[in-house]
Amino acid sequence: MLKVLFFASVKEELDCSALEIPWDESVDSLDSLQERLIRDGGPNWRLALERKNMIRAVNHDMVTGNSPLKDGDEVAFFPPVTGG
Amino acid sequence: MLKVLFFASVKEELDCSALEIPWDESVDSLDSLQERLIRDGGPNWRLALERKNMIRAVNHDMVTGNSPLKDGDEVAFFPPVTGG
Amino acid sequence: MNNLSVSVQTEDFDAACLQRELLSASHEEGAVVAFTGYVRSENIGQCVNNLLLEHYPGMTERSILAILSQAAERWPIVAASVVHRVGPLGVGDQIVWVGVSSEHREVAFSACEFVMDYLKNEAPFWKKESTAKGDRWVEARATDAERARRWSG
Amino acid sequence: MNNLSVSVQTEDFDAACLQRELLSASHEEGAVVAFTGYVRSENIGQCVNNLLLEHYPGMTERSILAILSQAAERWPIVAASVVHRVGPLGVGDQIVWVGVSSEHREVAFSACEFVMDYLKNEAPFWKKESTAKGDRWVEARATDAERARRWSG
Repeated sequence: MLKVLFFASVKEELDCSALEIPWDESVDSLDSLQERLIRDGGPNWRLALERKNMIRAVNHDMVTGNSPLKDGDEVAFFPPVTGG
Repeated sequence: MLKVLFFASVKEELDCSALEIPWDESVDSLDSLQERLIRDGGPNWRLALERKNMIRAVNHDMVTGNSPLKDGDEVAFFPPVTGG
Repeated sequence: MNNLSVSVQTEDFDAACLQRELLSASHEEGAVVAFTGYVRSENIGQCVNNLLLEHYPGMTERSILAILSQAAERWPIVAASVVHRVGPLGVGDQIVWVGVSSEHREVAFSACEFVMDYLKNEAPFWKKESTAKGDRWVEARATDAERARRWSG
Repeated sequence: MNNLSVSVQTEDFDAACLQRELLSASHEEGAVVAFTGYVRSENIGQCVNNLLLEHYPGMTERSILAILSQAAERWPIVAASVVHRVGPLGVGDQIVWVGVSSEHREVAFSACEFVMDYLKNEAPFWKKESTAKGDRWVEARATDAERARRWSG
Protein backbone atom coordinates (compact mmCIF):
# COMPACT_ATOMS: atom_id res chain seq x y z
CA MET A 1 0.00 0.00 0.00
CA LEU A 2 1.06 3.58 -0.65
CA LYS A 3 0.04 6.41 1.66
CA VAL A 4 -0.49 9.64 -0.27
CA LEU A 5 -0.70 13.06 1.43
CA PHE A 6 -1.61 16.52 0.12
CA PHE A 7 -0.88 19.83 1.82
CA ALA A 8 -1.84 23.51 1.70
CA SER A 9 -3.27 24.78 -1.62
CA VAL A 10 -2.89 21.33 -3.23
CA LYS A 11 -5.00 19.80 -0.48
CA GLU A 12 -7.64 22.51 -0.90
CA GLU A 13 -7.80 22.22 -4.68
CA LEU A 14 -8.26 18.46 -4.43
CA ASP A 15 -10.45 18.70 -1.33
CA CYS A 16 -8.42 15.74 -0.10
CA SER A 17 -5.72 15.53 2.57
CA ALA A 18 -4.82 11.84 2.38
CA LEU A 19 -5.63 8.61 0.57
CA GLU A 20 -4.29 5.10 0.25
CA ILE A 21 -3.45 3.31 -2.97
CA PRO A 22 -3.09 -0.49 -2.91
CA TRP A 23 0.42 -1.45 -3.88
CA ASP A 24 1.11 -2.99 -7.29
CA GLU A 25 3.75 -2.61 -9.95
CA SER A 26 1.70 -0.11 -11.93
CA VAL A 27 2.47 2.49 -9.23
CA ASP A 28 6.14 1.67 -8.68
CA SER A 29 7.34 5.24 -9.36
CA LEU A 30 6.33 8.79 -8.47
CA ASP A 31 5.34 9.55 -12.07
CA SER A 32 3.22 6.43 -12.45
CA LEU A 33 1.51 7.11 -9.10
CA GLN A 34 0.74 10.65 -10.24
CA GLU A 35 -0.71 9.36 -13.51
CA ARG A 36 -2.91 6.92 -11.57
CA LEU A 37 -4.16 9.72 -9.29
CA ILE A 38 -5.00 11.89 -12.32
CA ARG A 39 -6.71 8.96 -14.14
CA ASP A 40 -8.86 8.24 -11.07
CA GLY A 41 -9.47 11.90 -10.14
CA GLY A 42 -10.13 13.55 -13.49
CA PRO A 43 -9.26 16.97 -14.97
CA ASN A 44 -9.38 18.76 -11.64
CA TRP A 45 -6.66 16.46 -10.33
CA ARG A 46 -4.59 16.92 -13.47
CA LEU A 47 -4.75 20.69 -13.02
CA ALA A 48 -3.82 20.52 -9.34
CA LEU A 49 -1.03 17.92 -9.58
CA GLU A 50 0.63 19.19 -12.75
CA ARG A 51 1.01 22.70 -11.39
CA LYS A 52 4.32 24.48 -11.86
CA ASN A 53 6.63 24.21 -8.83
CA MET A 54 4.85 21.15 -7.37
CA ILE A 55 7.05 19.54 -4.75
CA ARG A 56 6.93 15.78 -4.24
CA ALA A 57 8.36 13.99 -1.21
CA VAL A 58 8.93 10.28 -0.59
CA ASN A 59 9.22 9.16 3.03
CA HIS A 60 9.77 12.75 4.22
CA ASP A 61 12.47 13.56 1.66
CA MET A 62 11.89 16.05 -1.12
CA VAL A 63 12.54 14.43 -4.49
CA THR A 64 13.65 16.05 -7.74
CA GLY A 65 12.37 14.29 -10.88
CA ASN A 66 10.98 10.78 -10.87
CA SER A 67 11.74 8.26 -8.12
CA PRO A 68 11.01 4.54 -7.59
CA LEU A 69 8.34 3.61 -5.04
CA LYS A 70 7.97 0.47 -2.97
CA ASP A 71 5.18 -1.00 -0.89
CA GLY A 72 4.67 0.99 2.32
CA ASP A 73 6.10 4.28 1.05
CA GLU A 74 4.61 7.61 2.09
CA VAL A 75 4.29 10.11 -0.75
CA ALA A 76 3.37 13.78 -0.38
CA PHE A 77 2.42 16.49 -2.88
CA PHE A 78 2.70 20.12 -1.84
CA PRO A 79 3.46 23.67 -3.08
CA PRO A 80 6.76 25.48 -2.32
CA VAL A 81 7.13 25.88 1.43
CA THR A 82 6.67 29.24 3.17
CA GLY A 83 7.57 28.73 6.81
CA GLY A 84 10.00 30.66 9.00
CA MET B 1 43.57 73.77 28.74
CA LEU B 2 43.74 70.25 27.38
CA LYS B 3 42.15 67.35 29.22
CA VAL B 4 44.16 64.16 28.75
CA LEU B 5 42.79 60.70 29.59
CA PHE B 6 44.41 57.26 29.71
CA PHE B 7 42.63 53.92 29.69
CA ALA B 8 43.19 50.22 30.38
CA SER B 9 46.82 49.01 30.17
CA VAL B 10 48.06 52.51 29.24
CA LYS B 11 46.49 53.92 32.40
CA GLU B 12 48.07 51.16 34.49
CA GLU B 13 51.52 51.54 32.98
CA LEU B 14 51.45 55.28 33.63
CA ASP B 15 49.64 54.91 36.95
CA CYS B 16 47.60 57.89 35.76
CA SER B 17 44.02 58.09 34.52
CA ALA B 18 43.73 61.80 33.73
CA LEU B 19 45.67 65.04 33.76
CA GLU B 20 45.32 68.58 32.53
CA ILE B 21 47.81 70.50 30.41
CA PRO B 22 47.56 74.30 30.24
CA TRP B 23 46.88 75.37 26.68
CA ASP B 24 49.59 77.01 24.61
CA GLU B 25 50.83 76.75 21.05
CA SER B 26 53.54 74.24 21.95
CA VAL B 27 50.83 71.58 22.37
CA ASP B 28 48.70 72.48 19.34
CA SER B 29 48.84 68.96 17.86
CA LEU B 30 48.54 65.37 19.06
CA ASP B 31 52.20 64.67 18.31
CA SER B 32 53.44 67.75 20.17
CA LEU B 33 51.20 66.96 23.14
CA GLN B 34 52.58 63.42 23.21
CA GLU B 35 56.17 64.76 23.11
CA ARG B 36 55.35 67.09 26.01
CA LEU B 37 53.90 64.22 28.06
CA ILE B 38 57.02 62.12 27.42
CA ARG B 39 59.35 65.04 28.22
CA ASP B 40 57.55 65.64 31.54
CA GLY B 41 57.05 61.95 32.37
CA GLY B 42 60.35 60.38 31.44
CA PRO B 43 61.37 57.02 29.90
CA ASN B 44 58.44 55.15 31.43
CA TRP B 45 56.03 57.47 29.63
CA ARG B 46 57.92 57.12 26.37
CA LEU B 47 57.66 53.35 26.62
CA ALA B 48 53.95 53.46 27.39
CA LEU B 49 52.89 56.12 24.87
CA GLU B 50 55.03 54.97 21.94
CA ARG B 51 53.68 51.43 22.09
CA LYS B 52 52.67 49.74 18.87
CA ASN B 53 48.94 50.01 18.14
CA MET B 54 48.37 52.97 20.47
CA ILE B 55 45.03 54.57 19.71
CA ARG B 56 44.55 58.29 20.15
CA ALA B 57 41.19 60.05 20.26
CA VAL B 58 40.33 63.74 20.14
CA ASN B 59 36.94 64.77 21.52
CA HIS B 60 35.68 61.17 21.41
CA ASP B 61 36.79 60.50 17.84
CA MET B 62 39.59 58.06 17.06
CA VAL B 63 42.30 59.79 15.05
CA THR B 64 44.75 58.27 12.59
CA GLY B 65 48.09 60.07 12.42
CA ASN B 66 48.66 63.55 13.77
CA SER B 67 45.82 66.01 14.38
CA PRO B 68 45.62 69.70 15.37
CA LEU B 69 44.46 70.50 18.92
CA LYS B 70 42.73 73.57 20.27
CA ASP B 71 42.09 74.95 23.74
CA GLY B 72 39.47 72.87 25.55
CA ASP B 73 40.00 69.63 23.60
CA GLU B 74 39.78 66.24 25.29
CA VAL B 75 42.51 63.83 24.24
CA ALA B 76 42.64 60.11 25.10
CA PHE B 77 45.34 57.46 24.78
CA PHE B 78 44.33 53.79 24.87
CA PRO B 79 45.17 50.32 23.54
CA PRO B 80 43.07 48.56 20.85
CA VAL B 81 39.53 48.08 22.15
CA THR B 82 38.24 44.66 23.22
CA GLY B 83 34.56 45.09 24.01
CA GLY B 84 31.58 43.15 22.73
CA MET C 1 24.61 15.22 18.67
CA ASN C 2 22.31 15.94 21.57
CA ASN C 3 22.94 19.69 21.58
CA LEU C 4 20.59 20.12 18.61
CA SER C 5 16.92 20.51 19.39
CA VAL C 6 13.72 21.02 17.40
CA SER C 7 10.22 21.79 18.60
CA VAL C 8 7.12 22.26 16.44
CA GLN C 9 4.32 23.59 18.62
CA THR C 10 1.12 25.63 18.72
CA GLU C 11 2.13 27.38 21.99
CA ASP C 12 3.99 30.68 22.10
CA PHE C 13 7.59 30.68 23.35
CA ASP C 14 9.81 32.83 25.57
CA ALA C 15 13.00 33.74 23.71
CA ALA C 16 14.98 34.41 26.91
CA CYS C 17 13.98 31.00 28.27
CA LEU C 18 15.00 29.25 25.04
CA GLN C 19 18.31 31.08 25.05
CA ARG C 20 19.08 30.03 28.64
CA GLU C 21 18.32 26.40 27.71
CA LEU C 22 20.74 26.71 24.80
CA LEU C 23 23.67 27.68 27.03
CA SER C 24 26.16 25.02 28.08
CA ALA C 25 26.85 24.24 31.73
CA SER C 26 30.56 24.68 30.99
CA HIS C 27 30.18 28.21 29.57
CA GLU C 28 32.12 27.41 26.42
CA GLU C 29 30.15 29.83 24.30
CA GLY C 30 31.07 33.46 23.88
CA ALA C 31 28.28 34.23 21.42
CA VAL C 32 24.64 33.46 20.77
CA VAL C 33 22.85 34.65 17.65
CA ALA C 34 19.09 34.29 17.80
CA PHE C 35 16.60 34.90 15.02
CA THR C 36 12.92 35.53 15.73
CA GLY C 37 10.32 35.65 12.96
CA TYR C 38 7.06 37.58 13.48
CA VAL C 39 3.71 37.88 11.72
CA ARG C 40 3.88 41.22 9.91
CA SER C 41 0.93 43.59 9.73
CA GLU C 42 1.41 43.99 5.99
CA ASN C 43 2.56 41.63 3.28
CA ILE C 44 2.92 42.49 -0.43
CA GLY C 45 0.95 45.70 0.19
CA GLN C 46 -2.05 44.08 1.88
CA CYS C 47 -3.10 44.29 5.50
CA VAL C 48 -2.90 40.95 7.25
CA ASN C 49 -5.49 40.10 9.92
CA ASN C 50 -4.18 36.72 10.89
CA LEU C 51 -2.28 33.71 9.70
CA LEU C 52 -2.72 29.97 9.67
CA LEU C 53 0.40 27.86 9.66
CA GLU C 54 0.04 24.35 8.29
CA HIS C 55 2.81 21.76 8.36
CA TYR C 56 3.65 18.15 7.49
CA PRO C 57 3.99 16.41 10.87
CA GLY C 58 6.98 14.12 11.03
CA MET C 59 8.71 15.55 7.98
CA THR C 60 8.88 18.98 9.62
CA GLU C 61 10.87 17.87 12.65
CA ARG C 62 13.04 15.58 10.53
CA SER C 63 13.91 18.23 7.95
CA ILE C 64 14.76 20.86 10.57
CA LEU C 65 16.98 18.42 12.46
CA ALA C 66 18.72 17.58 9.17
CA ILE C 67 19.38 21.30 8.60
CA LEU C 68 20.79 21.70 12.14
CA SER C 69 23.03 18.65 11.60
CA GLN C 70 24.36 20.16 8.39
CA ALA C 71 25.11 23.41 10.23
CA ALA C 72 26.90 21.46 12.98
CA GLU C 73 29.04 19.66 10.42
CA ARG C 74 29.91 22.88 8.69
CA TRP C 75 30.72 25.10 11.70
CA PRO C 76 32.06 24.46 15.23
CA ILE C 77 28.82 25.37 16.95
CA VAL C 78 28.27 24.59 20.63
CA ALA C 79 24.48 24.16 20.38
CA ALA C 80 21.55 25.03 18.12
CA SER C 81 17.82 25.05 18.61
CA VAL C 82 14.72 25.71 16.50
CA VAL C 83 11.20 26.33 17.75
CA HIS C 84 8.52 26.74 15.08
CA ARG C 85 4.88 27.43 15.73
CA VAL C 86 1.93 26.02 13.77
CA GLY C 87 -1.80 26.70 13.81
CA PRO C 88 -3.56 30.08 14.02
CA LEU C 89 -1.41 33.17 14.66
CA GLY C 90 -2.19 36.88 14.97
CA VAL C 91 -0.31 39.96 13.74
CA GLY C 92 2.80 40.57 15.85
CA ASP C 93 2.92 36.96 17.04
CA GLN C 94 6.20 35.10 17.13
CA ILE C 95 6.46 32.38 14.44
CA VAL C 96 9.93 30.94 14.72
CA TRP C 97 13.03 31.10 16.89
CA VAL C 98 16.47 29.91 15.80
CA GLY C 99 19.29 30.11 18.34
CA VAL C 100 22.91 29.15 17.72
CA SER C 101 25.75 29.31 20.24
CA SER C 102 29.46 29.12 19.54
CA GLU C 103 32.80 30.21 20.87
CA HIS C 104 33.05 33.17 18.48
CA ARG C 105 30.42 35.31 16.83
CA GLU C 106 31.32 34.65 13.17
CA VAL C 107 30.22 31.03 13.49
CA ALA C 108 27.02 31.88 15.34
CA PHE C 109 25.99 34.49 12.74
CA SER C 110 26.75 32.25 9.75
CA ALA C 111 25.16 29.11 11.18
CA CYS C 112 22.00 30.92 12.31
CA GLU C 113 21.51 32.54 8.90
CA PHE C 114 22.23 29.21 7.16
CA VAL C 115 19.58 27.46 9.27
CA MET C 116 17.00 30.15 8.47
CA ASP C 117 17.81 30.11 4.74
CA TYR C 118 17.44 26.33 4.57
CA LEU C 119 14.39 26.25 6.81
CA LYS C 120 12.69 28.72 4.46
CA ASN C 121 13.25 26.34 1.54
CA GLU C 122 13.19 22.85 3.00
CA ALA C 123 10.95 22.70 6.05
CA PRO C 124 7.35 21.82 5.07
CA PHE C 125 5.37 24.74 6.52
CA TRP C 126 2.77 26.77 4.63
CA LYS C 127 1.32 30.14 5.60
CA LYS C 128 -2.24 31.14 4.80
CA GLU C 129 -3.00 34.81 5.33
CA SER C 130 -6.35 36.33 6.11
CA THR C 131 -6.68 39.77 4.48
CA ALA C 132 -9.51 42.22 3.77
CA LYS C 133 -9.66 40.71 0.25
CA GLY C 134 -10.03 37.18 1.59
CA ASP C 135 -7.74 34.30 2.44
CA ARG C 136 -4.67 33.49 0.39
CA TRP C 137 -1.76 31.09 0.57
CA VAL C 138 1.51 33.00 0.90
CA GLU C 139 3.75 32.47 -2.13
CA ALA C 140 7.38 31.48 -1.73
CA ARG C 141 9.83 34.32 -2.38
CA ALA C 142 12.23 33.65 -5.26
CA THR C 143 14.99 35.30 -3.19
CA ASP C 144 14.63 32.59 -0.54
CA ALA C 145 15.73 29.92 -3.00
CA GLU C 146 18.64 32.11 -4.08
CA ARG C 147 19.74 32.70 -0.51
CA ALA C 148 19.83 28.99 0.23
CA ARG C 149 21.84 28.32 -2.95
CA ARG C 150 24.62 30.74 -1.98
CA TRP C 151 25.69 28.35 0.84
CA SER C 152 26.58 25.57 -1.60
CA GLY C 153 29.91 26.02 -3.27
CA MET D 1 16.15 58.52 14.30
CA ASN D 2 14.60 57.71 17.65
CA ASN D 3 14.39 53.97 16.97
CA LEU D 4 18.09 53.60 17.78
CA SER D 5 19.01 53.13 21.40
CA VAL D 6 22.20 52.61 23.39
CA SER D 7 22.71 51.75 27.03
CA VAL D 8 26.01 51.25 28.86
CA GLN D 9 25.30 49.82 32.27
CA THR D 10 26.66 47.70 35.13
CA GLU D 11 23.31 45.89 35.61
CA ASP D 12 22.46 42.62 33.88
CA PHE D 13 19.74 42.67 31.19
CA ASP D 14 16.82 40.49 30.12
CA ALA D 15 17.09 39.69 26.40
CA ALA D 16 13.36 38.97 26.01
CA CYS D 17 12.51 42.32 27.61
CA LEU D 18 14.94 44.18 25.33
CA GLN D 19 13.50 42.41 22.30
CA ARG D 20 9.94 43.38 23.23
CA GLU D 21 11.03 47.01 23.62
CA LEU D 22 12.58 46.84 20.15
CA LEU D 23 9.32 45.85 18.46
CA SER D 24 7.22 48.52 16.76
CA ALA D 25 3.63 49.19 17.77
CA SER D 26 2.67 48.85 14.09
CA HIS D 27 4.17 45.35 13.68
CA GLU D 28 6.15 46.30 10.59
CA GLU D 29 8.97 43.91 11.39
CA GLY D 30 9.01 40.30 10.25
CA ALA D 31 12.45 39.56 11.66
CA VAL D 32 14.62 40.29 14.67
CA VAL D 33 18.23 39.17 14.87
CA ALA D 34 19.75 39.44 18.33
CA PHE D 35 23.35 38.87 19.33
CA THR D 36 24.34 38.15 22.92
CA GLY D 37 27.96 38.05 24.03
CA TYR D 38 28.97 36.05 27.14
CA VAL D 39 32.02 35.73 29.38
CA ARG D 40 33.65 32.44 28.32
CA SER D 41 35.15 30.01 30.82
CA GLU D 42 38.30 29.72 28.73
CA ASN D 43 40.20 32.17 26.58
CA ILE D 44 43.40 31.44 24.60
CA GLY D 45 43.77 28.20 26.53
CA GLN D 46 43.50 29.67 30.01
CA CYS D 47 40.72 29.33 32.56
CA VAL D 48 39.00 32.62 33.25
CA ASN D 49 37.71 33.35 36.75
CA ASN D 50 36.20 36.72 36.14
CA LEU D 51 36.38 39.80 33.99
CA LEU D 52 36.54 43.54 34.51
CA LEU D 53 35.14 45.72 31.74
CA GLU D 54 36.47 49.26 31.58
CA HIS D 55 35.15 51.91 29.19
CA TYR D 56 35.51 55.56 28.17
CA PRO D 57 32.30 57.20 29.42
CA GLY D 58 30.80 59.54 26.87
CA MET D 59 32.80 58.25 23.93
CA THR D 60 31.31 54.78 24.39
CA GLU D 61 27.69 55.85 23.95
CA ARG D 62 28.60 58.24 21.16
CA SER D 63 30.57 55.67 19.16
CA ILE D 64 27.89 52.99 19.46
CA LEU D 65 25.18 55.43 18.38
CA ALA D 66 27.35 56.40 15.40
CA ILE D 67 27.63 52.70 14.44
CA LEU D 68 23.85 52.23 14.72
CA SER D 69 23.30 55.33 12.57
CA GLN D 70 25.63 53.95 9.92
CA ALA D 71 23.70 50.67 9.95
CA ALA D 72 20.40 52.57 9.61
CA GLU D 73 21.73 54.49 6.61
CA ARG D 74 22.96 51.33 4.98
CA TRP D 75 19.94 49.04 5.50
CA PRO D 76 16.18 49.61 5.86
CA ILE D 77 16.06 48.57 9.50
CA VAL D 78 12.98 49.22 11.63
CA ALA D 79 14.86 49.59 14.94
CA ALA D 80 18.19 48.74 16.55
CA SER D 81 19.40 48.65 20.11
CA VAL D 82 22.66 47.97 21.94
CA VAL D 83 23.11 47.25 25.64
CA HIS D 84 26.69 46.85 26.85
CA ARG D 85 27.73 46.08 30.40
CA VAL D 86 30.75 47.48 32.23
CA GLY D 87 32.36 46.71 35.57
CA PRO D 88 33.02 43.30 37.15
CA LEU D 89 31.54 40.23 35.39
CA GLY D 90 31.66 36.50 36.12
CA VAL D 91 32.00 33.48 33.80
CA GLY D 92 28.76 32.89 31.90
CA ASP D 93 27.56 36.48 32.44
CA GLN D 94 26.02 38.41 29.58
CA ILE D 95 28.27 41.20 28.27
CA VAL D 96 26.47 42.71 25.30
CA TRP D 97 23.15 42.54 23.47
CA VAL D 98 22.60 43.84 19.94
CA GLY D 99 19.10 43.61 18.51
CA VAL D 100 18.04 44.67 15.01
CA SER D 101 14.53 44.48 13.58
CA SER D 102 13.52 44.75 9.93
CA GLU D 103 10.89 43.68 7.48
CA HIS D 104 12.97 40.80 6.12
CA ARG D 105 15.65 38.66 7.71
CA GLU D 106 18.54 39.46 5.30
CA VAL D 107 18.67 43.05 6.53
CA ALA D 108 18.42 42.09 10.20
CA PHE D 109 21.26 39.54 9.90
CA SER D 110 23.58 41.88 7.98
CA ALA D 111 22.92 44.95 10.12
CA CYS D 112 23.33 43.04 13.40
CA GLU D 113 26.64 41.52 12.31
CA PHE D 114 27.82 44.91 10.99
CA VAL D 115 27.07 46.54 14.35
CA MET D 116 28.98 43.82 16.24
CA ASP D 117 31.96 44.00 13.87
CA TYR D 118 32.21 47.77 14.25
CA LEU D 119 31.54 47.72 17.98
CA LYS D 120 34.44 45.28 18.41
CA ASN D 121 36.79 47.75 16.69
CA GLU D 122 35.44 51.20 17.49
CA ALA D 123 33.67 51.21 20.84
CA PRO D 124 36.12 52.03 23.67
CA PHE D 125 35.74 49.03 25.99
CA TRP D 126 38.59 47.00 27.44
CA LYS D 127 38.41 43.58 29.07
CA LYS D 128 40.72 42.53 31.88
CA GLU D 129 40.66 38.83 32.69
CA SER D 130 41.44 37.21 35.98
CA THR D 131 43.10 33.80 35.47
CA ALA D 132 45.03 31.34 37.64
CA LYS D 133 48.23 32.93 36.27
CA GLY D 134 47.14 36.42 37.28
CA ASP D 135 45.29 39.32 35.69
CA ARG D 136 45.80 40.25 32.06
CA TRP D 137 44.32 42.70 29.59
CA VAL D 138 42.63 40.84 26.74
CA GLU D 139 44.34 41.51 23.42
CA ALA D 140 42.37 42.58 20.36
CA ARG D 141 41.93 39.82 17.78
CA ALA D 142 43.44 40.63 14.39
CA THR D 143 40.40 38.99 12.77
CA ASP D 144 38.14 41.62 14.34
CA ALA D 145 39.82 44.39 12.37
CA GLU D 146 39.56 42.28 9.20
CA ARG D 147 35.88 41.61 9.78
CA ALA D 148 35.12 45.32 10.12
CA ARG D 149 37.07 46.11 6.95
CA ARG D 150 35.04 43.72 4.80
CA TRP D 151 31.98 46.02 5.14
CA SER D 152 33.74 48.91 3.36
CA GLY D 153 33.91 48.51 -0.37
